[in-house]
Amino acid sequence: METAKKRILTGNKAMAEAIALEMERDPKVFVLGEDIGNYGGIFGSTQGLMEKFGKERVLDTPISETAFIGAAIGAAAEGMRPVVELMFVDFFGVCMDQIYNHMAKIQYMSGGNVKLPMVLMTAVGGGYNDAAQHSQTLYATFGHMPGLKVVAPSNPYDLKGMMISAIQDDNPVVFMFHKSLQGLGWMEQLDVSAAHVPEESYTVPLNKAKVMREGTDVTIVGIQMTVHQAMEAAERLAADGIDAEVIDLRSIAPIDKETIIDSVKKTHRLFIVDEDYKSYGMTAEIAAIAAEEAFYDLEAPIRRLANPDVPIPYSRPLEQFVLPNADKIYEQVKNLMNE
Amino acid sequence: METAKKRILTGNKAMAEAIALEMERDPKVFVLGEDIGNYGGIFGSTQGLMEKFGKERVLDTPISETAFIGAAIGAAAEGMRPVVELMFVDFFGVCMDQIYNHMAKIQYMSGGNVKLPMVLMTAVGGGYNDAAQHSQTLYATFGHMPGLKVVAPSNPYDLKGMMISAIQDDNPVVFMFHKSLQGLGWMEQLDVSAAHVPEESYTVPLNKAKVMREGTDVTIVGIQMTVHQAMEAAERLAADGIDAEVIDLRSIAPIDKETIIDSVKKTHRLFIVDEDYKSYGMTAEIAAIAAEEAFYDLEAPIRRLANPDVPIPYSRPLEQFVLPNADKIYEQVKNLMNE
Amino acid sequence: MTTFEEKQPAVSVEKLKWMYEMMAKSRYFEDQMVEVYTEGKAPVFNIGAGPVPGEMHLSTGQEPAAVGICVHLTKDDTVTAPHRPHHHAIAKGVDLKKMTAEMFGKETGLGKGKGGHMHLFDPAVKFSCGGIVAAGIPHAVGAAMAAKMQGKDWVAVAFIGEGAANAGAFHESLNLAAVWNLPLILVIEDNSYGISVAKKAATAVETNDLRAAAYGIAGAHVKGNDPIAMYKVSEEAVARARNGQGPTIIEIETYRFLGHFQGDPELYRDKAEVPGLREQDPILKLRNSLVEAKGATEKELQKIEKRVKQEVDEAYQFARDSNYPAPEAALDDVFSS
Amino acid sequence: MTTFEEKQPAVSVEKLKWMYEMMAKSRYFEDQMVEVYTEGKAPVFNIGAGPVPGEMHLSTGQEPAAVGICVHLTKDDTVTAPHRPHHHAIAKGVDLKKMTAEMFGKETGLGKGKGGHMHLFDPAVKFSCGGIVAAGIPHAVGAAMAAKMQGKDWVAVAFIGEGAANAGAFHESLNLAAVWNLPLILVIEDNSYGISVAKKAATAVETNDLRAAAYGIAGAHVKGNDPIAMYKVSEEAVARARNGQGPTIIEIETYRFLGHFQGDPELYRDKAEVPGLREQDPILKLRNSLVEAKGATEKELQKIEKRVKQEVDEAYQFARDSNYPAPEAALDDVFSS
Ligand SMILES: Cc1ncc(C[n+]2csc(CCOP(=O)(O)OP(=O)(O)O)c2C)c(N)n1
Ligand SMILES: Cc1ncc(C[n+]2csc(CCOP(=O)(O)OP(=O)(O)O)c2C)c(N)n1
Ligand SMILES: [Mg+2]
Ligand SMILES: [Mg+2]
Repeated sequence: METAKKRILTGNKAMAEAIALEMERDPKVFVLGEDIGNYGGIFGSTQGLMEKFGKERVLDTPISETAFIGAAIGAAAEGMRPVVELMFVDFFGVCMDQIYNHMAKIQYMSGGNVKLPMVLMTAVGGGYNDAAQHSQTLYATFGHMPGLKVVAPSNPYDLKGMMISAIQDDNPVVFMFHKSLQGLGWMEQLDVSAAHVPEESYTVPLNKAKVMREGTDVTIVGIQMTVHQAMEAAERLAADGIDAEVIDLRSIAPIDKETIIDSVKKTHRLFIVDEDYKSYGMTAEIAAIAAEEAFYDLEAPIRRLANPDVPIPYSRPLEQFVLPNADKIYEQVKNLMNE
Repeated sequence: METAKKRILTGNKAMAEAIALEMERDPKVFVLGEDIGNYGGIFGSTQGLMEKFGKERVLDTPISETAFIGAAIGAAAEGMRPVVELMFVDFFGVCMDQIYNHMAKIQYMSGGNVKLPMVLMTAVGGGYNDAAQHSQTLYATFGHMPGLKVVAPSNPYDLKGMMISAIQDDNPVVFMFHKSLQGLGWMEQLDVSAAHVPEESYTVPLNKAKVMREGTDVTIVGIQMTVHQAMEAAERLAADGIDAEVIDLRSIAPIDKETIIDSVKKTHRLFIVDEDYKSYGMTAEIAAIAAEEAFYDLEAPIRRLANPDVPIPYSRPLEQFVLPNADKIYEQVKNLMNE
Repeated sequence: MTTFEEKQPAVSVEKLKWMYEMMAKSRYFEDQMVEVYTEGKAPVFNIGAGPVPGEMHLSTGQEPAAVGICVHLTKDDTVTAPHRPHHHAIAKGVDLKKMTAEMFGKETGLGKGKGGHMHLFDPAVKFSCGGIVAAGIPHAVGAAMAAKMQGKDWVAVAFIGEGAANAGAFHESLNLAAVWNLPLILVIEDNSYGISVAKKAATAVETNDLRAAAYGIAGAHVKGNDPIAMYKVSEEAVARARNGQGPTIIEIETYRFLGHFQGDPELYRDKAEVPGLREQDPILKLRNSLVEAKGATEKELQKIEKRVKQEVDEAYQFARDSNYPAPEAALDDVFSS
Repeated sequence: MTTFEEKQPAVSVEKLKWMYEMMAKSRYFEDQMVEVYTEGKAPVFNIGAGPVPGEMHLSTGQEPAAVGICVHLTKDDTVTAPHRPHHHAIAKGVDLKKMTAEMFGKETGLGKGKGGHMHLFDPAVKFSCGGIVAAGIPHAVGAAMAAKMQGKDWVAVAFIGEGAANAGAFHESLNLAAVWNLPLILVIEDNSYGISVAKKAATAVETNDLRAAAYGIAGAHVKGNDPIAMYKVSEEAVARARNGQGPTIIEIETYRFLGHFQGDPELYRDKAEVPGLREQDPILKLRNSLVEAKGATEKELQKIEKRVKQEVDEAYQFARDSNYPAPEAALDDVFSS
């Protein structure tokens, strides 16, 4: 991909392109959700689809998440391949029964006789002062409960490739996209939210973490926003002579243990960073995996940085205090190196 | 308590007695939920309350968990002290928005100006073939999201004392009771589900784990059913010359780190057992705490036993395969001692 | 074609006999289940013991609701049912052997023993059910949507109890189906109780068909647990749905002869209530009318009953003879590959 | 007491002037907010920048819904509002300084800066709001329940948008309030859109007061964004609630002059729509009628307007002058001790 003509897409356009390619390929694919038609999705994930595919395949819904996510389940059981949007992950509680007791369990309860080839996409993330009910990631909430593949891509290339994989997968997939990585005109402009994306269709696996930067001194595991923060911290650590390996987890469930353990075996130190709440979160699971399976390779305590166990506050200084960032990673990894 | 006259109560009666004592003490306390009136609660948690306090304070509700849990929130905001039952924790998804975006966050979002003195009680646990939608514990689901105190008592004494603490607490508390520990006539009769409970009112703190058995060789952390399994395994381990310390976590949030770390510092080995799903579960959080804060005291990898990442199957051999039990704990701890 | 007259338009005798057969099959299946379920649970009842453990919700007495509408369906039409699903499953033509085996937790079951009685899935006849109140309604909406998108005249029927009509999913689903003009029929079985809570203590309207006004759709009410009245109302509703005229709510007054689940102490209802209801047994009533009106001879009916008995007995035998799944099979079927 | 006549029964001039003042205050408050919100967000709009970051939902044009009912309430009555809460908060008498400071994220704010504009809590006047569609309705049900249990004649009013009337919480809450005969009034502000989705594409009935039939309760519809009509309908509804006669649904046709949130490109509506609506500005209309009918002199109204301006300007000044909370304060207030 590095050598191809540099066609730059934002995260949201990469997603919408993936959906469009799949809709062209397979007439069973359709999209539904709130404001995903005319509006193109509040976070642009369906931009242009209504114009291209019409109202029959791009359906704006009432504010009835239980009904329309449940309807997506019912349609998937009949062989359709719905892509359904839950506008903010924070709204999960009005429809979690459909997501967790049905979307996640029907394949299992039916002994594999019913398949649910569907994608639930949802926006995650804070950092723009949208407060406690609109800023969460809830990665572990979805990762904890078996039956769903749960992914959280960090860049336009993966957003496209993983969305195509998700739609083609015969299993239910929760696809979390990070608002700040959509490259939207009305949010802070991050360089990493726009990147080269090949025009053609391609897939990126739903169960593989990615080593973003090789290093020998410490492993830093992050996901979505925190990957980019970790990369920035790694550059600064490098200037101090600390060579960090940075891993983008990408898939919350299933977890690619191997990539993490291999890295820890090499670096002997593990730092985990997460935008989600700390307790019972992603940092806990990755730490536990290492403490179980790479214990003898660890030379220092595992360290983890995540949202402390408080709801996400509105006011800027408060929110900045709870969110992880490159500075905090840099400092805490430095401390870890002195252990 | 050991010296008092041995009045034996089942778990459900201990709970109902706690609620009754609080209703007598404080006219603001009331109870609502499905089948909690005449029926006394499907798992007996409100047995006798309707007779004692009448329909005005013990309210059978329609099957509308969002409305009646939300109403409990609204009433608590006005100074009432509702105890509201969600019949099975598995139904959380139809009302999780009320539980998580409101019950958990309103105190924080209001900067402490609104208090929500309420208890949400709910039945957890499997082992009697009630299948995927009626057998979960979901401890970590509730523990992950800040703003709620989350407790899971393992015996009649704690059920009473922690329920009284929960009702008296000015904060929202999720009170999980385990079906198999209620001592119900229509379930398997477990010795531990009936025990001496003092008649008078007393409290048990909501933030303290309890060392159930002191030991020097290995720490086993469990909660609710798995505590009893761990105790049984510990007896058998003792016969093999392995002296296990068994900790009843009791509180999922906040976690009593100190008790766990103190124990690990003494035993140098940690085994965690949980009836909930493994990934992103309680076993992960306890392991992570130890790997962070007691790393140098650990002499072997941490081991964890939990429901593998599959929904809970119906058929007996399948369910028994996924659930933890004393045999599995015994065997796996023995393996751990050879590490 | 012979027809059978009541006050209302004609219903063919073939259809009535089919309804009789399905009701008899459901009843005989459940009568057996009452016995089987107690195996291993006596003298002390233990919900987790015996060949069929876990909760058991029987529909004995409620058969008219299922047969009166399923008689109008084909295997291309979808049915979603709640926690009390046997009569619907049987009327929809679910494989009885596999269904029974599922309830026994056997590897030959519909879900290889993973589902149990509240989680029966037979995609061959588009049947599913589930243990969460009202949660099947949106699935039926989705099936109706899939039919419409594919240009088929298939319909989707969601069955719920009257207690489920107060759940949020009811409202969201009906509004969505109405806005999108989908071929959905919601059948509400009013058996007077949601577990122990009486309908009048839980429901703000007398009958739930009145709630059709909230969605600008058709509503109908069937009195007296009458399969023939159910047939007629359903015939119209299914025709409307197939013709693109949108959803219908049907509420039928029905009777639950047994407890909410087996083992229910039923302290919330008068001891005399059930015997009174049993006098109105809809299966006996239909049988009597068929004989009286000479729609069927006693011999014909006995033949049906024999067939039903044989089929059900075979299903139980199949379930008993089947193997339990290997314990490790618990790890399979989370994802398909 | 002077009264002011329209075709319908009398409304006192004092009440009308109060309504005018509250509408003017809400409007002036929001006009300022339009400006303040853009501070730091130009030339490039960045939702997270400036003194008031995050989403901003303004109610400009929708003031009649709030004042027409809050005029009948005291501070013992409860109001729950949705994501678009300023007009309700002001009409309910929320502390304007603390409310403004909260929107600036200051430690003097209602929630010490933790809540933000969608999460305003003022227990002194029993006001709350929240960012989840329809989620405030059950809270109002709970307040109504608390009033009833304590033998008080307090009422609870839940405000929602017309889009929220399709959410499950709507149905569950109204059924519960009706079954328990609670003093609840649900006010639905029909501004024609739920973000970009038109009411007619989302709602199966023409007007949501028709849904009162699904709960056997009273329903009323107010046309033309008319504060006086809202006053009258609300007067009856509040009286019914206080007298133990149960819940009411009121839907009012209202107008959203601005986008769903500030920054909304509004591609889903005709460019000409808003100027047309602005011609029907309910504040100007009430002002004109007051003057024409000699209910108030130009001078009196100017005095009101001056007072409003001063109060709002002071609130903004207070907000600007206040300090941000210390960063570590983020860890406080999860639990009270
Ligand atoms: C969301 C949810 N809440 C509660 C329950 C527990 N529950 C199972 S069946 C039932 C009563 C259902 O009543 P109804 O809908 O009338 O059906 P019936 O049992 O009478 O057939 C309840 C409360 C559940 N399964 N799901
Ligand atoms: C449960 C839930 N779903 C979706 C949203 C996103 N959302 C916020 S406001 C809104 C539209 C609400 O429309 P309406 O109720 O008519 O109120 P209005 O914005 O028009 O005042 C939506 C969809 C939400 N906040 N909560
Ligand atoms: Mg019922
Ligand atoms: Mg609106």
